[in-house]
Amino acid sequence: QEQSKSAAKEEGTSTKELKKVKIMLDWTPNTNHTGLYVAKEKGYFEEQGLDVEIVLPGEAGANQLVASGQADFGIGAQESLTQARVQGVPLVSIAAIIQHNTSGFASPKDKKIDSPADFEGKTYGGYGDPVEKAVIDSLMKQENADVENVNIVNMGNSDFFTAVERDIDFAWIYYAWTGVEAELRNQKLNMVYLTDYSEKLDYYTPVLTTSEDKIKEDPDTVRAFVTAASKGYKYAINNPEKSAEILIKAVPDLDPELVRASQKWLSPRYQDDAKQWGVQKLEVWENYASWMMDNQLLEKKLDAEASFTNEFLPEVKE
Amino acid sequence: MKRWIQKGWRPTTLIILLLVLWEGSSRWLDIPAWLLPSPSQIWKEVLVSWSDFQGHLLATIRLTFIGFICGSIIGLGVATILHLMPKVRETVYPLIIISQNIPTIVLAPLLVIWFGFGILPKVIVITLFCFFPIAIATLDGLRQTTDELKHYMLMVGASKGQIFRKLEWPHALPSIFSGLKIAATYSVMGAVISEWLGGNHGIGVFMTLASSSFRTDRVFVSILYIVILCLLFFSMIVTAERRLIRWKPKGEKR
Amino acid sequence: MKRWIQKGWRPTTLIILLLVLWEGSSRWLDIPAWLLPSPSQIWKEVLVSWSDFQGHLLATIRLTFIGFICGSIIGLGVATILHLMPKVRETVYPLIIISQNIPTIVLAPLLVIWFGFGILPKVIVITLFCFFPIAIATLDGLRQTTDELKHYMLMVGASKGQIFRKLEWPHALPSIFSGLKIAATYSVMGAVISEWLGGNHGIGVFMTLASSSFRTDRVFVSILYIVILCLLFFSMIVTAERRLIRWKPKGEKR
Amino acid sequence: MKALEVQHISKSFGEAFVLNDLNFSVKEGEFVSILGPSGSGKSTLFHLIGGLITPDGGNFLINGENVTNQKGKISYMPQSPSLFPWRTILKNVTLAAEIVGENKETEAIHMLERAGLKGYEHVYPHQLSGGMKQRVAFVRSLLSPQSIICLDEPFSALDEFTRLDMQTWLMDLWQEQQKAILFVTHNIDEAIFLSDRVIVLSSKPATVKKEFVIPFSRPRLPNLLLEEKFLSLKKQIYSELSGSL
Amino acid sequence: MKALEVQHISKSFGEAFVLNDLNFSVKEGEFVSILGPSGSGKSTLFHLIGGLITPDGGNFLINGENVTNQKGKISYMPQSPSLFPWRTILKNVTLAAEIVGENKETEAIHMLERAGLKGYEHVYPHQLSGGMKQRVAFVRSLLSPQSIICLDEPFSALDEFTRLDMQTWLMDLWQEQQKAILFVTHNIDEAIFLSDRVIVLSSKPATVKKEFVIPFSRPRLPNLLLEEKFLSLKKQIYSELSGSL
Ligand SMILES: Nc1ncnc2c1ncn2[C@@H]1O[C@H](COP(=O)(O)OP(=O)(O)OP(=O)(O)O)[C@@H](O)[C@H]1O
Ligand SMILES: Nc1ncnc2c1ncn2[C@@H]1O[C@H](COP(=O)(O)OP(=O)(O)OP(=O)(O)O)[C@@H](O)[C@H]1O
Ligand SMILES: [Mg+2]
Ligand SMILES: [Mg+2]
Repeated sequence: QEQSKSAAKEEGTSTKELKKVKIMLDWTPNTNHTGLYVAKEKGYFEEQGLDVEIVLPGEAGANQLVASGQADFGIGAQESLTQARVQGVPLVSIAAIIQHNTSGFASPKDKKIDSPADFEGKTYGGYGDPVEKAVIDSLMKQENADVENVNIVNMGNSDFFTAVERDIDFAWIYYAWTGVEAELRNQKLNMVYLTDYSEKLDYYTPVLTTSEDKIKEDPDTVRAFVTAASKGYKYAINNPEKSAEILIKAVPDLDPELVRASQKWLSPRYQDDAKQWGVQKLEVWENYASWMMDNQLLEKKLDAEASFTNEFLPEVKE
Repeated sequence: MKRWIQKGWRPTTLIILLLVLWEGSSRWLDIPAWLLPSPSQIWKEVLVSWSDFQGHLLATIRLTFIGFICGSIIGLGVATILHLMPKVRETVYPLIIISQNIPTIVLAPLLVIWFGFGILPKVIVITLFCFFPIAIATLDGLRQTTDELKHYMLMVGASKGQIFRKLEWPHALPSIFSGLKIAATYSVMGAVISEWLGGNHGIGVFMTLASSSFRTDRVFVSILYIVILCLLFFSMIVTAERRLIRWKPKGEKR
Repeated sequence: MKRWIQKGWRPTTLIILLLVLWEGSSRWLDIPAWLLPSPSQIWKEVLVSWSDFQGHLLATIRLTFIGFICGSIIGLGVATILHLMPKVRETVYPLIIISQNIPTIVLAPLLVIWFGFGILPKVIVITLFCFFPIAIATLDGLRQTTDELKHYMLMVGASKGQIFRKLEWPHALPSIFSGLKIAATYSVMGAVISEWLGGNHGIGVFMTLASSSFRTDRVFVSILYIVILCLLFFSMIVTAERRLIRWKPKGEKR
Repeated sequence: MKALEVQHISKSFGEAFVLNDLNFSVKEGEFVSILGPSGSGKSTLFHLIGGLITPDGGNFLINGENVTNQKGKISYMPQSPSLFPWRTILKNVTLAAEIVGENKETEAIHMLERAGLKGYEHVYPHQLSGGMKQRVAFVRSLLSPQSIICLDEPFSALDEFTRLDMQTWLMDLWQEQQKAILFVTHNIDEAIFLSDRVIVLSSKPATVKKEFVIPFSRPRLPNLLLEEKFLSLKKQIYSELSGSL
Repeated sequence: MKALEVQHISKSFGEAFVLNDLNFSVKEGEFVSILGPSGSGKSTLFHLIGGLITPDGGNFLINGENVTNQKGKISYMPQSPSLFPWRTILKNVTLAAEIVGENKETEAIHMLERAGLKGYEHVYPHQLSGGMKQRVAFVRSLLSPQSIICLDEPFSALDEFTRLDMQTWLMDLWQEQQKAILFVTHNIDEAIFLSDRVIVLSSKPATVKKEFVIPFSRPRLPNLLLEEKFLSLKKQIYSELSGSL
């Protein structure tokens, strides 16, 4: 493996100059990003003539830097992209990393929150965004419960585990990371997934992003990038263990156990029921935007068609 | 008032100039609003968001005050104790420095677990922010007493407490105010950061929300208020300083 | 060395005591390691992670030094200019305060966009952190000159520059060091925060990674190094102070 | 009983040997002056009596009680005025009394007037001339309640008239209150004119070189200074001092 | 040409009227003393000449040039020693020369020795006695290069012998260098003994009350102080001064 990689590298450098490209993550590296690390490690990017640098976001945040061209690509999410585009930030989603929304409301088992109706009388810990209330409301409406009976508390930067130790009954998490961590800790969780209760809330999170300018001026690079990333994710789908090790090797400061467990959980969910990794559907974009409009969370209507594109994904070989 | 105009016109002019420059370059260079909104856009948003903003502003003002006052009292208290008890000083000085090196991301969960999501953990965060410059500046000020006067006090049998109250403290006042000024400057940002610990009101909350929904104009509105608050606060300290240190020879003013 | 033992045993004892207490209460109260690991767990992790950590540590040390030195030079320079030119002082003083009230979340993207991902934006962030306490303390120190000596200097025709170099500056040294101490304390945390601007090395990066993968023990390892760095740094400043301010009467030490 | 006994006091600063086995005493209600070359150790002696610094050897007794290293046992006027710049003149003057918990404001106002400082009660020290500051320090020492007053060159910055005036005042107060006074001066006339006894110190290290008992009866009038006996005593002291250098 | 002309100088501090139409002059190479009650405005006059404060009216000319409000035109010794605590004695003494860009270290060492401060070159001011500090300030003023020297009570903290020694030294230097000297003192003997002319100031506000030309030839010897002419002059000045109060 090592040899093949270095061979690929030499080949790449000898044949033509690699194009330097930056991708900025949305958060610290985690299993959402495995495909990128695989593509880098396995030389898929080099095959495409790219020299990719994976940049950690820090305080600067990926979206603005991608939109302004400082980073060529980034990781984003449909929710933030929707708001960003409405505010005029020229970001475009070029691939859905995970087909379905894996987030949901988690609570320790002993809180006995099995469905949205049980939210009543409980305390929710969030970060103060009105979207949260709307989401909870949407779920609870399905079971004729009232969001006004939920005590919503802003828990700021506190993480899930801290919060539920103190005052908070349930919080919104990504199962692939926080939920898996709970498993590792033998903390039994109840999960109320968004997708189980609302079609409209099955949005894409996370997604690969780039700027409108990039697509216009350098579509080849975008295509190359997406092709390599797609190959990386395919590898991760087929080889959860190996790809987990690749991520651990690339970012040794992560907790390896968590990465392995999380990867195992997440690998089958990258593509899920789609016919190809990364494809996005117009209705998903429209659904979420209209849901936001319905809840007065959006000032303007979103041009859903301009928000994403599937055109850079490799042709599906049936 | 007249005095204010006399002193205030220079900085005001400069700031207006900078704003004009900013506005101009915003328009000329076509900087997108989501990256760096122009002053006029910010101003528009100030007017629009005022009714929403009020509550946040008041919450932050309250927090800033409480935090700054706690921080000052603790800073001055710590400096006093450490000054009067040199052995205690030697012992806990490193701890004080350590206290400034615990990042909020670590402190926050601990504070939340111990004290919940109320105002207390926030006040603790601001206090931690503010007390340090005050304590260090005061300690250094207290050590600088003129020997001549100290000797006199010792000779006439003044107690340690009397020397402290009648000599070292008034002598250290300029240093103390130096520390207070630094702390006052930090206190508003301290309050904003502490609001990230949780809570439903405050400029900090408003700002994170604005930032996560790409309302850069609103982020800058927050900054505008932070800056105004801070300047007000700072000038209050300067005024207090001027009131308290009246005996200074006029010559200084040249 | 002997001197160090004499001065150092008190704080060392206290810290050991606190660690023992922490260890004890960790075990007794069964505090979960993901919330607050015990000192022994942290120590184990120190040993385990050392090889990974080295690179991060060096990066942060380098950044801290560069940042602190830039911050000090700018702080002292600003104070000097503002002191020597009262009109400039009046004009830009508010801007200096404003500079302390721009939150990193706003500054960070702008800095990265303007200056890229290199070391420059980070150094700017640390400098912004450090220069302020130095500038304020120095300015206040420069204003406190003994009148008697100032009058003498004026009478014998010393120029403004001479008064500054030969009187005001040496007189302000204690205040300057006060500012340097405060800045030194902030510089390491400043470097850590600046690393959150992006980049792949540094204690700050290590810490966020650790924190987001729930490795609290590693977060505390980072803090341990931050604290040690900061204490080293601080004591370097104190040593420099002691070297430079040698003329002080011995009596002060009582 | 003796108001002050100085017993075998020695002191060096590093290698500089300043005081060597100093021995003398001041009786109750006695006025004793100390004369000695500049830098001989007069101020140092005061600092030792006051407990500011520790003697290498020897003891001080005040009214029979051993007060070596004890502070606050004397009324003290330092050689430099040492006024507190942030206190008004009145507040400066009442400081010593304040420290022992007394309120002497009315007395202070009265005494400031006597010292020629009427109208300056509420100004700050930096607004005074050198001689005025010295008088403020003088008044301050007079307002502290201890039974022995140590004055370190109290009138050196005063013109002859003001000095004479202050001397007369000091005499009056002394005769009224019967406190013991230890008085450092460089002015031989002044020493003789005011004192019951004059102690001449030698230099490097200082010891008591000679004691002169001043035989003139009191009250003494200014024309005493021109009398033959006065002048001959002055000459004796002068030559004794010249040997000290 | 006059080394210094003081023309119609007036000054008040707020409501305190301190100097009123002061007029006198100092010739080249002349030694002029100023006598006046404490607080009359002698130090203020020096501050005015030195340009530290601005007169309400009037002018100063040095060698015919108008120097009102100009600084650095005089060698100056302030009434309080004003030494820099962080400079060694040697560094303190060379300060005035340093300011005009001269290096006078060897000369300074020599002069410190002459002032009886040998061995103290490298100690700090707080280790000196009051009289020693005063001598350091004196040496410092002697080392600055201006053509007129203003001394504000330079010997007030010195014992009679050291004072006499310093006076003799000052005389020697003065005769050597032919600088003009303006000398404030409270000691009438000293004023007469040293000066070509003595100016007596009145008080509140100060004006020139009387000028005495001192007729004694030079070099003057210490026994001059006991001569009849000297004593009668002293009496005259004394009574003039007593009227000033
Ligand atoms: N803190 C000190 N450190 C070192 N030496 C000192 C200190 N204080 C005083 N001395 C030395 O002790 C000697 C006596 O000083 P002191 O002030 O007692 O003299 P003095 O008799 O009061 O002289 P003067 O009449 O000039 O005031 C001097 O030689 C001085 O240098
Ligand atoms: N900065 C000032 N503010 C107000 N008044 C002042 C100031 N400086 C001096 N004075 C006043 O001016 C008068 C003269 O002061 P000055 O110092 O010139 O006296 P002097 O003749 O030198 O007295 P001495 O012999 O006591 O030194 C005094 O009454 C003093 O109160
Ligand atoms: Mg003395
Ligand atoms: Mg004077």
